This record gives sequence, C-alpha cells and structure tokens, in this order.
Amino acid sequence: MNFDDTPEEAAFRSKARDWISANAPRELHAGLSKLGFGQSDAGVGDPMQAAKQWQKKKQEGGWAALRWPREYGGAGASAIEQVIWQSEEGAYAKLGGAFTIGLGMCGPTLMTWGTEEDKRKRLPKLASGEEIWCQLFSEPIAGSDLAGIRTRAAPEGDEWVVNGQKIWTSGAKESDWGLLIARTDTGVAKHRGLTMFFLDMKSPGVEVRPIKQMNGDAHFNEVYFTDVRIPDAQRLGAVGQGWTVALTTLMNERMSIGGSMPTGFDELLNYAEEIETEHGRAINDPRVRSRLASYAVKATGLQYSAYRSISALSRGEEPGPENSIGKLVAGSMLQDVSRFALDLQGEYGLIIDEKLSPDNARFQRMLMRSPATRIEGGSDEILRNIIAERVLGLPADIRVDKDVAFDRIPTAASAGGR
Amino acid sequence: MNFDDTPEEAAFRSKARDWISANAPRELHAGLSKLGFGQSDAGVGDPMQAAKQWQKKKQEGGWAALRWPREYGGAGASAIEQVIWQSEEGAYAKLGGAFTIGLGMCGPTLMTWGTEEDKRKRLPKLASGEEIWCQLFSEPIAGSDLAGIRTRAAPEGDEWVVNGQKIWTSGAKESDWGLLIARTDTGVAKHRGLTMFFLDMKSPGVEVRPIKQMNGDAHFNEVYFTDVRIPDAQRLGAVGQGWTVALTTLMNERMSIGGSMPTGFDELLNYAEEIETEHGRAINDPRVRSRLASYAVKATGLQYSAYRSISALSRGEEPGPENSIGKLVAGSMLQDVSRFALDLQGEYGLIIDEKLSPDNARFQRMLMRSPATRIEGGSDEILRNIIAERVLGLPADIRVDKDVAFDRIPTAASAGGR
Amino acid sequence: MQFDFSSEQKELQTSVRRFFTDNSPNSAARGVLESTAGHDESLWKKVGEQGFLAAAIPEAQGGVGAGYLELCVVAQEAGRALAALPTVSSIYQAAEFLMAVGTPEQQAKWLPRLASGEAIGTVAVTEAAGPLNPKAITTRVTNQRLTGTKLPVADGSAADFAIVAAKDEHSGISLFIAELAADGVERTPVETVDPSRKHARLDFDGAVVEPLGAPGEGLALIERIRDRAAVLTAFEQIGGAQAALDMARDYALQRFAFGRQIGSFQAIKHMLADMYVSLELARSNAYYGAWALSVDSDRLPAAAASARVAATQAYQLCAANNIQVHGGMGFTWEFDCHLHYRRSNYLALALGGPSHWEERLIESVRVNPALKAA
Amino acid sequence: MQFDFSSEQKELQTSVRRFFTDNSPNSAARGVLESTAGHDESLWKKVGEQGFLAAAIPEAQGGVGAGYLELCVVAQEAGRALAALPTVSSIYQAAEFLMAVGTPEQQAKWLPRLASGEAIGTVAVTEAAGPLNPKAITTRVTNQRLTGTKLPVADGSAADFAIVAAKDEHSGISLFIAELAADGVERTPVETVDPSRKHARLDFDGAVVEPLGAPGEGLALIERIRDRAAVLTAFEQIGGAQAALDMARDYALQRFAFGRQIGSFQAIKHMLADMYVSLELARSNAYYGAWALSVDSDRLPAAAASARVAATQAYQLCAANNIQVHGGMGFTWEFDCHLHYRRSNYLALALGGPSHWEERLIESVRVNPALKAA
Repeated sequence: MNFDDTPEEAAFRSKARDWISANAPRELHAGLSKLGFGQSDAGVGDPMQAAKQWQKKKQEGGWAALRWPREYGGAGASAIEQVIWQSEEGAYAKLGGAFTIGLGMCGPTLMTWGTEEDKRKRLPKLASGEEIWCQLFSEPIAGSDLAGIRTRAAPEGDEWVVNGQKIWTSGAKESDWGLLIARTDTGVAKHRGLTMFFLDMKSPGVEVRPIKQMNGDAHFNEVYFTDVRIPDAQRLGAVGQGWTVALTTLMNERMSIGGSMPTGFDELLNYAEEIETEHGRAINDPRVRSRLASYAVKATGLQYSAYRSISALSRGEEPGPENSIGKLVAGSMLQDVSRFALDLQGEYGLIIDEKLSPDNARFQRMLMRSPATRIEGGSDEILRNIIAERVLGLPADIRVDKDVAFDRIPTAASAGGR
Repeated sequence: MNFDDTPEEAAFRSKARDWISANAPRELHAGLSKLGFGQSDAGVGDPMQAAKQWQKKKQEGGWAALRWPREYGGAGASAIEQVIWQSEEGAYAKLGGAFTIGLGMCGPTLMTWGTEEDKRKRLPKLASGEEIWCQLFSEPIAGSDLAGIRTRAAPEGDEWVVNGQKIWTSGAKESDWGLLIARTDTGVAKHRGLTMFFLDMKSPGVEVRPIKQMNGDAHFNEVYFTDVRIPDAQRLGAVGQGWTVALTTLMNERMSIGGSMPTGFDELLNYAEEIETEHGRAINDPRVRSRLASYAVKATGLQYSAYRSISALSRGEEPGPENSIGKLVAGSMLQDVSRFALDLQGEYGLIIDEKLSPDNARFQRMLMRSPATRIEGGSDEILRNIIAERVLGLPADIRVDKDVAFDRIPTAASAGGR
Repeated sequence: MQFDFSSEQKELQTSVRRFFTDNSPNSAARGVLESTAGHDESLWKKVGEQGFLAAAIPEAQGGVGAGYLELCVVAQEAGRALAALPTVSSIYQAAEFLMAVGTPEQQAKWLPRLASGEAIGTVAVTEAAGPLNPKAITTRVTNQRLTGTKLPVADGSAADFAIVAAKDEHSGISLFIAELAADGVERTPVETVDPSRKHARLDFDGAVVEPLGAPGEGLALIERIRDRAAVLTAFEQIGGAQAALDMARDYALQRFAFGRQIGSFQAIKHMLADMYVSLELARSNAYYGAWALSVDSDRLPAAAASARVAATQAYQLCAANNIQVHGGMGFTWEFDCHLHYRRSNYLALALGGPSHWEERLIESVRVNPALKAA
Repeated sequence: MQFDFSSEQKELQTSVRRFFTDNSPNSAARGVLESTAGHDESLWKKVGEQGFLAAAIPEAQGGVGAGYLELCVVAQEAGRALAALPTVSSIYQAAEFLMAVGTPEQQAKWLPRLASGEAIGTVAVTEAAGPLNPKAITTRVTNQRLTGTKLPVADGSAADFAIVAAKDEHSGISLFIAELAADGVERTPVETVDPSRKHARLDFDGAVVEPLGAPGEGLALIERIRDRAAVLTAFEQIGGAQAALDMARDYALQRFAFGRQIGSFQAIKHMLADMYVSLELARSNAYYGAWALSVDSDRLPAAAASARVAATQAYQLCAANNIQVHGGMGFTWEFDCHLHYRRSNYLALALGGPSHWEERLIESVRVNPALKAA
C-alpha cells in the first residue's frame, strides 16, 4: 500500500510536468479551471480548434493515447503512467472532450476487432485528433435495452445498406467516423441478430440533427440513415456477432480510468468557506458540516476506488463491473449537492447567470446538467442491475424477450399502441 | 376542512373523558405513558389480567368494539367517534395489545363471512375480552408470498383434518380461537386452492412454540398442526374461496384507523430539548434541527393522512391501499430516529438498561425493535408493490407462479435444494 | 372534524382544473419559457375574469371573499397546469401585505385591481445570496426616496408596484410601496432556473415610495406574510408534484423495454411508489396548513413550515424522478419534464430555501407543540 | 503507487480468515452473547499465540513488528468473524496509548502481555451521555488516588488495567493507569446493545493509579489515539459489513417466493447493490486510512475520520438490510442477523458516534485539503 510515486513514477511525473509547462496553452488555463460540471463556455474561442491543436501537440510529444501501442499512434505507457499524466494534465484535459468517445471506446473496439490495416490506417489519426469518432448505439426505442435496436443493415453484394435512426450520439456533427451497431436478422433472438460496423460519417444518406437538451446545450444528436452504404470490409466481427463486439466497447467505457467522476464535493467545500448561513459561516454551521462530511466520504471513496482499479489494472487485471459504482454514486450526488448549494443561496440561488450568480453559476449549471448523469451511459437502474448480477451473482431479471425471435417481442405497438 | 369538534363530537368526547376518568386504572397510567416502542414492561403486574379487566370494563360501559353493531357486543359508533375515543383513551390503549388482532382483523372477517349464529356466539366474547383470537396465516415458506402456504386441510366426513405449520402468530399462546387459512387443493393455481376456517386453539394436535425475537421478546409463535380436526361448520366462505376471505382480513388490517403509527418524532423532539451536543443544547444545534424538521413533516404527514382516511371513512368510503404508506414511512423512520438518538448519546448510548440509559432506554429498545416493523404485516417491498399496483395502476410483477398448479410451482427444493 | 375539502370546494376544483386544462396546457408555460414574455398575459386576464385570484380578497375590496381554502384549490390547479402566472408575487404576497397592513387608501387603490388581475404587485426583498437578515439589506429610503438594487424580483418586469424591504431613516428595516413605472426605477430581466416565471433586477435611484405598515417591522411582516404564502405555494407544489408523478406513471405504462412495460420493473414501480408517498405526506401537511390559514390559527407558522418543507421535498423528488423514468427523452428540451424540474426548483427557493423553513418549523413547533404528532 | 495490500498481506489475510473460520464461527460470538462471559477466552488465547494481536507492536516489546497494514488485515477478519474479543479496547487503544506515551517501565510491564493476549487493557473515558469534553469528566485524581465512576467501559470486567481520563489536581484532564484488581475498584456488568463484547461500570473509590503521558493532555491524547483506533475499527466494520452482505446475498439466492428466488426481484437486487456500493466506498476510505496509519501521515486525522464515517454507514446499512432480506426470520433470535445488527451499532458508537466523526472529518479536511477529491 503506497500512495507515493516510486522513483520511476516520479521521473515520469516530472517529465510530464515539464513537457506540459513548455507546451500547454497556458492562456486557456484560467477559463478551463473554473469550468464546472454542466458548463460549456470556457472562453477558449473555437473549442474544436483548441481541442485539435492540443491533441496534435500531445501526439507529437508522445503524450496522446498513452496506453496504445506506438504503432497505432499511442505511447505504450502503463496504467499508472496514464493516471500520472492525467493528474498533471489537470484542467487542460477539459479541452479533449471531443475525443473521449473515440479514444475511450471506439479505438479500443477497433483495436480488438479490426484488421491490421484498419488499425494502422485509422488509429493514429484518432490518436492525433485528426479524425473524430462517434458511437452509434442507442435508438429511440432502445436505450437501457440496447439489444433492442431496430436500425437495419441489409446485405447487397459486398456492401450493407443501412436504414434507421440512432440517438444520443455525442459529437455526431463533428465526427469523421462512426461505430455502428445494426440489426442484420430479425428472425432470431434479439442478441443474436446484431452486427457491428464502422462507417464514414460523410457517407450519403447520413443526416445528423442536434438534440436540444433541457439545459439548453446540444451535445447529443439524432442520426438518420437512409440507404447508407457500408463496405463489408468495414464490418467488425462476424455477422450476428455484434452484441459481443458491443460488449468490448461497453467494457472499455468502464475502463476509462483515472480521474473519477466529478461529484461536486470540492466545489461545495470551497463554497462553504465563503458564504454565510443563518448560523454564521457555512463551514461552521453544523448542518452544513454534516452534509459535507457525508459527501466527503463519497467523493474520497470514489477517488480511492478509482486508485484501487488502477492498481488492479497495473497488475494486469481487467476492470470489472464493480467500476459501475462511480457514476451511480456521483450522479445523484451532483443533483443533491447542487440543490443544497442553491438552498444555501436562498432566493438569490434562482439566478442562473455567470455574471451574477455566486461562483460563476456553477451550482445552477450543475443542477440543470446533473439529471442526465443518472441516465446517460447506463441509467442508475441498469447500473444497480449490473452490480447485482455481475458482481454479486444474483439472478437476471425474468426475461420475456429471451429465446423469442426479435420480431415477436412485445412492444408498445404490439400491445395496442398504448 | 375543520379540525375542531362539532358540538356532537364535543359531547361525545366529554362523555368519553368523564367515563375514563371514573373507570380507568389510574395507578397504571404513569407506567403505560412512558412505555416506548419496543418496550414491554409497563410495570402493570400481570399484563393479560390488566388487559382483560380494562376490556371488560369498557364493554360493560359501552366503549368496546366501538364500531361494531350492538348485537355483537359493540357500540355502533361512527369512525370519528372511535378516533375521539382513542385520543381520550390515550396511554390506556396500550393495555389492549392482546385484542388488536381479534378486534381489528378476526372479528371483522367473522362479521363478513360467519353465520349469524357464529357471530352472536363469538363476537360479544371477543368484544368483552373474554376470548382472544389469533390469525394463522404466515408460514415459514410463505411470508410475503402468503398465497404460497402449504398447511393442508383434508376433508373427512363433516370435518377437516389439518396438518402443517404456521409462524409469526401473535398471541397464539393466549388465544382461544384462531383464524386459519389452509390449502385444500394442491392441483389448482395457488390462489384457488385455499379455504378459511376458525378453530378452537385448545383442539388436540395444536402445539404452540414461542419464537424468541432478536430483542429478547417473544410476542410471536410457531403453531404446529398434527391431525387437528375442525368441524366443517367452522369454515368461512366456500371451499377454495380462502384467498377472498383472507383479503377481507387484510383489508381490515389497513382499516385499523385512528392513531397513526409511532414514528419516534415526539420522543426525539423531547429528548433534544434535554441534552447537549458539541454545539450546545441539541435543540439549538442546526444539524439536529434539520433532522428533526425532516422527521417532523413525516410524523405530521402520517398523522394528517390518518385524519384524511377517517374523514373518507366517515363519508362511507372504504379505506384503500393508500393506507399502506403509514408503516412504510414509520418503519424506516423508527430505525433512523433511534440510531440518531444513540449518536447524540455517544459511547454512552451503547447502554441498554432502563435504569441507566437516558430516557428509560427508550431509543435503545426502539433500535432493537424497529427492524421488525419494516417486515411484519407486509414488508417495505410488498407495500411499495401495493402502492405501485393498486394505487398507481402499474403492472403486476411478472409471475412465474400464476396459472400453474400449486404443486408445480418452482421452490428452493425443486431448484435443487439450493 | 372534517379533514378534507368540502364537496363545493371539490366542485370548484373540478371546474378550475377544466379551466386550466383548456386554457393552460404545458405548451403555454413553454411559450412563456421560450419567449421574453413575463407571463401568460391572456391566461392571466381569463383567470382574473373567473375571479379565481380574488378568492381570498373580501368582496368589499373587489374580491370574491370565498376564502383561503378556495384559493388553495386554485393554487393547486395552477401548479398542476404549470401556469405561467404571477401568482406567488401578486396574489400570495402583494395582496396579502396590503390586506394585512395596507392603509384604507392603499387597499382601495390596489386590491380591486390585484383581484381582477388588472394590476400586478410583487415583493422585492432579496439583494444577495444567503439568509435574509438586516445585514442582507442595503437598499435605503431617505425622504421617501428609495436607492438600491433588488434581485431577483419575481415578475419584476411586469409588475405595477413592488413592496420593497429597505433600511429606513432609523436604520430599521421597513416596507415601502414603489410604483415601478415611475422615475428612478430601472428594470432588467434576469435569467433564472425557471424562465416560465420571469424575474428581474430592479435598480432604484431615488424612486418615490410610500411606507407600508409600521416602520421597523419589515422583517417581521415579511415573515408573517411568507407563512401565508408558504401554504398557498405548497399547494402549487403538490399540484406540480402530482402532475410530474402522473407524467412518469403514464410514461412507465407506455414505454416498453426488454419486451415489457418499464412500469412492470420493480425499480420503476418502487420509485413511483416513493414519489407517491412523498406527495401524500406533502398533501396532508398542506391540508393542515390550509386549515390553519383559513381559520387564522395560532398554529399557522408551524403548519405553514411543515407544508412548505414537505411540499418542496415532494415536488423536487417527483420532478427529478420524472426525468429519470423518461430516460434520455426526459433530458431533452422537447419533452416537458424539464418544465416541472425548473418549476420545482424555482418554487423551492421562492420564499427562502428549504433550510430556512426547516429552521422555522422547529422554532414554531417548540413554541406551539400542538403540532407535534400524536 | 500501489493502492492495495501486497501479496504477502493477502496471504496473511487468507490464513487469518481460515483461522477465524475454524476458531470463531458465529456460534462462538453467540456463545459469549448468551452467557455472562466477557469475551471468547479460548479464542483470545489462540489469537495471542498466533501473534495476530501483536502485528503492530515492535519486537522489542514482545510484538511481531509486522506493521499496521497487517493489523488492519487481522481487524477486518475479526470483524467478519464477529470475533468476541477485546480488540478495540486492548489492542487498538490500550496498546496504542502505551506505545505513544507510556514510560519505558509502563511499556515493559504491559506491552508484551498485551501482545500475547495474556493481559487485557481498556480505556475508561465516558461517564455520561453526550459529547466528550472537559465538562463531561468528573472523575478526579488526588494524591494518585482515583475517585469516580466510568461507564460503559468495554471489557471492563475482564481487563487487567484501564487507562482512565480524570481531572488531575490542576483540574486539567489527564490520563492514568488503574489496575482493576486493586483495592478501591468495583466492577459491575452493564448491559449494552452488543453483549458479545461486554461492558462494565467501574466505580473507583480511592484506587491507586499512576499517570500516563503529560498532565493536562488527556483529551488531546485520546483524540490522537482514537484516530488510530478508528482506522482499525473501520476494518472490523467493513469485515462485518462484508459478512452481512454475503449472508443477505446467500439468503436471496436460497429463498423462494412467488416461484422465484427472491434475489431475482429488483427490489432485493437493488437493495443488495446499494449495500455493495456503500461497502466499496467504505473499503476504499479504509484503505486510505490504513496507508495513512502505516506511514504516520499528517493526513491521518482526515483519513481516519473518513474511514470511520464511511465504515459506520456501510456496516449499519448492511446489517439492517440483511435483516430486511431475511424477512421475519431475520428478526428471530435464532438467526445470526442480529449479531451483525448489534455489532454494527456497537462499533458505530465505540469511539464516539457518527456525528462526532463527521465533525472531525470536516475540521481535518480544512486543515489538510490534500484529502479533498480530485
């Protein structure tokens, strides 16, 4: 048990620190630092341009896609080195949101299932930020029930013709490539009729429509497919093996290690030092202290759980479903913390205006963004099921859609359009 | 909307008050008053004798089984009169625990399903406390899943021969009569093979064994039946109609109106006025105040919900499944309140001794009793299901035991004795 | 004892609900939210014509004089319909201040117009984040002229007058009526978490005001009126919570996943059951508050605080979980879930946040233990 | 960075677990609980022989000198096994006081015997309900003679000596060692929520004592040692929480209702998932505490408080929900659920209740923000 760097780790850290101090866009640091959860304007001008510049610089310096092999544009580093890098990169990491899906999920899937040629062609461009990827999984009818997707891919010669609709696709508008799961057989059980592809997002017939979120942002999109043609060479895994391929993607989602989820604790602690309640300075108000303490153990608990994962990873263990706790705990905590902070502000807390609201409207933005956290990337309910079934070994829910041909599974429509 | 008594109600209240002041066992009042949730020794000498005396006196005075018709030993009073009586009876009501099941559940079931002769013979003795009843429903294998009971009743001439085991029977040892649900047909679906009886608890073959609870008390019993004979005349409802009859009993359980569930709020509020925390008097400690406030709205919410039920009842409406909220809220609150009170006491809170512990070990006893509240008479999970299905109209759980002959329903044994 | 609304009040509820269903679908609230409109003016006019707003204002002052229970019924339906109306500021507060401490002239000038909806009043108290106390008020009146800044002021752009808390010449906190179209008043819209009920910043620079109520009694008066407003707002909150619960229930019945209605999963069933429980506790507390308000009971402070605390919990829970039940759709601008989420958080803070009311609840329960549960 | 126990420590864990499985089944804890025995004497002897207790006591003082991480491993397994042993008093506290501030003579006299289990030490601080502060201590030492009453004192009947907090001749709070077989000491068993770890009342009437540590430093020393004990106790708590979760999970797999394993209902699945989450948060906090203890980090106060707060939450939740999963059976004396329920509530209060540690956590985090989450 050791929290301190080994000499090798310390050397790596100092190398990273030096490189960042010489190369990072220092002028953006202040804006990035104060950017809170649910806030999107870091005042960096064109965010995509800033992101691409930083990613490219990192790749040139050997700091991008740290854990990927060098031949695919990575740095061949260890899990702990990645963590050290992340802690040194700090606020600059907020520049790289556009690459999260590609580097964290699509790349590793391609690494496992793609041909050598695919990998050598695509991965370095992903690592350097030249190409952006998105993940085309969820559909309006299939969210938690991902295997219930209905987008069809029909074979035609050595191509596939895709029709259907995806939703909740982050960054679809900016993406060059997409990882697409589609149904290639409706006559077999739902998990068995799926196939995975990657496709050029500029293909004819692909239409992207942004979804306006409740907080006014539009990070997500709907993506419509009308007779979109994908070469069979861009299939990942066998026909009908799509669900297995998707599990690689989802496992890598959990594998996005290092910095644990934001929870709002630090922000609330800092804020409590600044303001007054009916009982004096908030940090001295026993009610506030008690709440802070129960948030504190969640925040540190998640952080140290992430460290435990990294330690396991560096011993060569695969990150398992136990990593589901992060978002489960952080999601409702963010909502709770933001409500509590607004309560401390009283009626004034209503104001949501970066210039007027305390702490740059941090908690107001968090309030409006946090409900999505409990849903995106696996709802609270799905995560509890994952923990119950895959960690604790409890039975699966009773399934009425198992061993039934996909086209015979009950739906809202078949139930009389309720 | 009116919280005050009408003139008629005020007259009834004053009559009740006068009668109580003239007839109640005043010497027991102090002991009964300080008796908390989970505490059993009110220092009343022989509790059963004291209970029977008070019940008999009430019946002679026309204050027993208030809402029952006079011909069955009751007083023919209204729902609101019963509430007024209960508020006046106050701590003396704690004497009557032994009659709760009989008056609240067995009597009303007999009233609905018994013959006129049964009713005239049995109900007045129940009302006067001369005869005690118990309810023989749950079994080791069938708790939440009550319809899964296995105790068999086989016809033989104009008798039934009963074999099996019941559990969680309050007051079985003291009871003269029992309300028994048994399986009379294992070849039909589980809800359809049941029949209800009442039986003399002194019948040969009935054996009662007390169950020691985790808090040391033994209010519950196991009851074993070995070739116990019940005359067919003591059948309630038709053969196979037992589930319907049981629903009457369970509905009447909810109908036990008036004084809402104890929650521990008053006790905690009083205690907070007395003790010190690290921030001075507990009642002035913002942390304590905040907790008290959230308990307060639950306690008053339940109390006023009970008043709303009474108002509905007095308009002739039947009390519905919405009354399930009482125990659901109070159960976990009692556990929470007791832990919080012990926390305020610090290490000293470990002591569970009426003479040494603060407030007569009230919160320690509550701590040790409250886990049962979340289970007995419908677990939290069952109550949430009842609210979801019967109040909100959501679909039932998927049932693998429906439309299956009882003897083919999967069990632990059939699943390989796991 | 009769702990329910009377059959006449229930009939009123039916007709008010029908009125709002016809005249204030969620799209109306959305219309205000998405525009710069201060409130739903055509709805406000109709509500005024119906006399709904005037339920608790005496006939002699242009009201209907029906009573507070009737006003609670209206409030509940307004909350359910997400009505984009200045109810909290104009009816639950401004009118109440005038009825409580207005001079006959002040009452005659404003009450009939508030009752009809012709005029809108508001309350301008807050200036900064944190609890309300004398330190938090720097606005000042000298020679009947007001200087300082108030924000956020509900309906501040639409209101004809504001009741302003300010330091008087003896440095006590007093109340004043400021007409907002007058010289020396500048109004700037302020964005809040719920733009379906707009707020403004009011800058006063020597605006002429007249005193309302006894000097130095400002904070006590605010507390007194907020107790009354808290009960009425609690009814808006339980109306909103009910609507959010209904939305969630309906969606759970409609939406299929894994070949079943999602409402058949216990995770969803029990979440909805908990929402229901929270709502029922709030409803019962609100009923008690309504009774205390209607008979001017000395239990009003405790009853109001209980109603307020429970209703805030219930609406925040129901609105947040309604999003959760809707999944990704619940987080879109297009779905109405966020209207309730916004409203629930607005109403939670409108009269001071939950912790303020928790404090007030315990203080009041200690003074008047009659509220304690049996 | 290596945030886990080493493979040697994991091997130790395996062997300690095997030891406790063989020598301390739940029935052993139940045996103590149902008898007047102060603790499980034969187990204590064996544990002493194994050297488990002595893990953190230097070899020079009769210990094993392995370290605190090893002692954490032992504590976790003792908690898991519900071991009816005086660990919290004799090892996590008395030995720590002696190592921290004992004179060489005091250390030589007691430490080897504590390490071997031959002697038992305890701590006698509490006298009344409420927080620990100078007002709460009325016991007094004059001329090296102690007068006053302490309760509850863990293992007070079995212990050879107690470290007593008392007012000294200058009215400061100091610590003293009192041998409990001496004249002027009366011990009376006191019933607590967890009789598998017995407590006593100690009445001192002029008992001879000797000072421990600097005069007037009693409360500061207690706080310092409690931080260390908190980490070790947290490991007992997470061991217990894990055992309670395992029991609940096993029962949910075994028990059928409605024709299915009850563990197939989401209500049960999600309850167990929440127990797991709580336990993992506690485990991670405890690991950090173990590290801080093992290297004597200046982050120990914050780390200890976090470990303590999280572990108390986890064990209380897991033990209570274990009863819930078991249904009626969980509430019987016969089933072992109440052993964990009792233990969880005992350990929650043993070093001061949750709110005390919440306070300490925030105070420490402010002093040393290094603990703050990234």
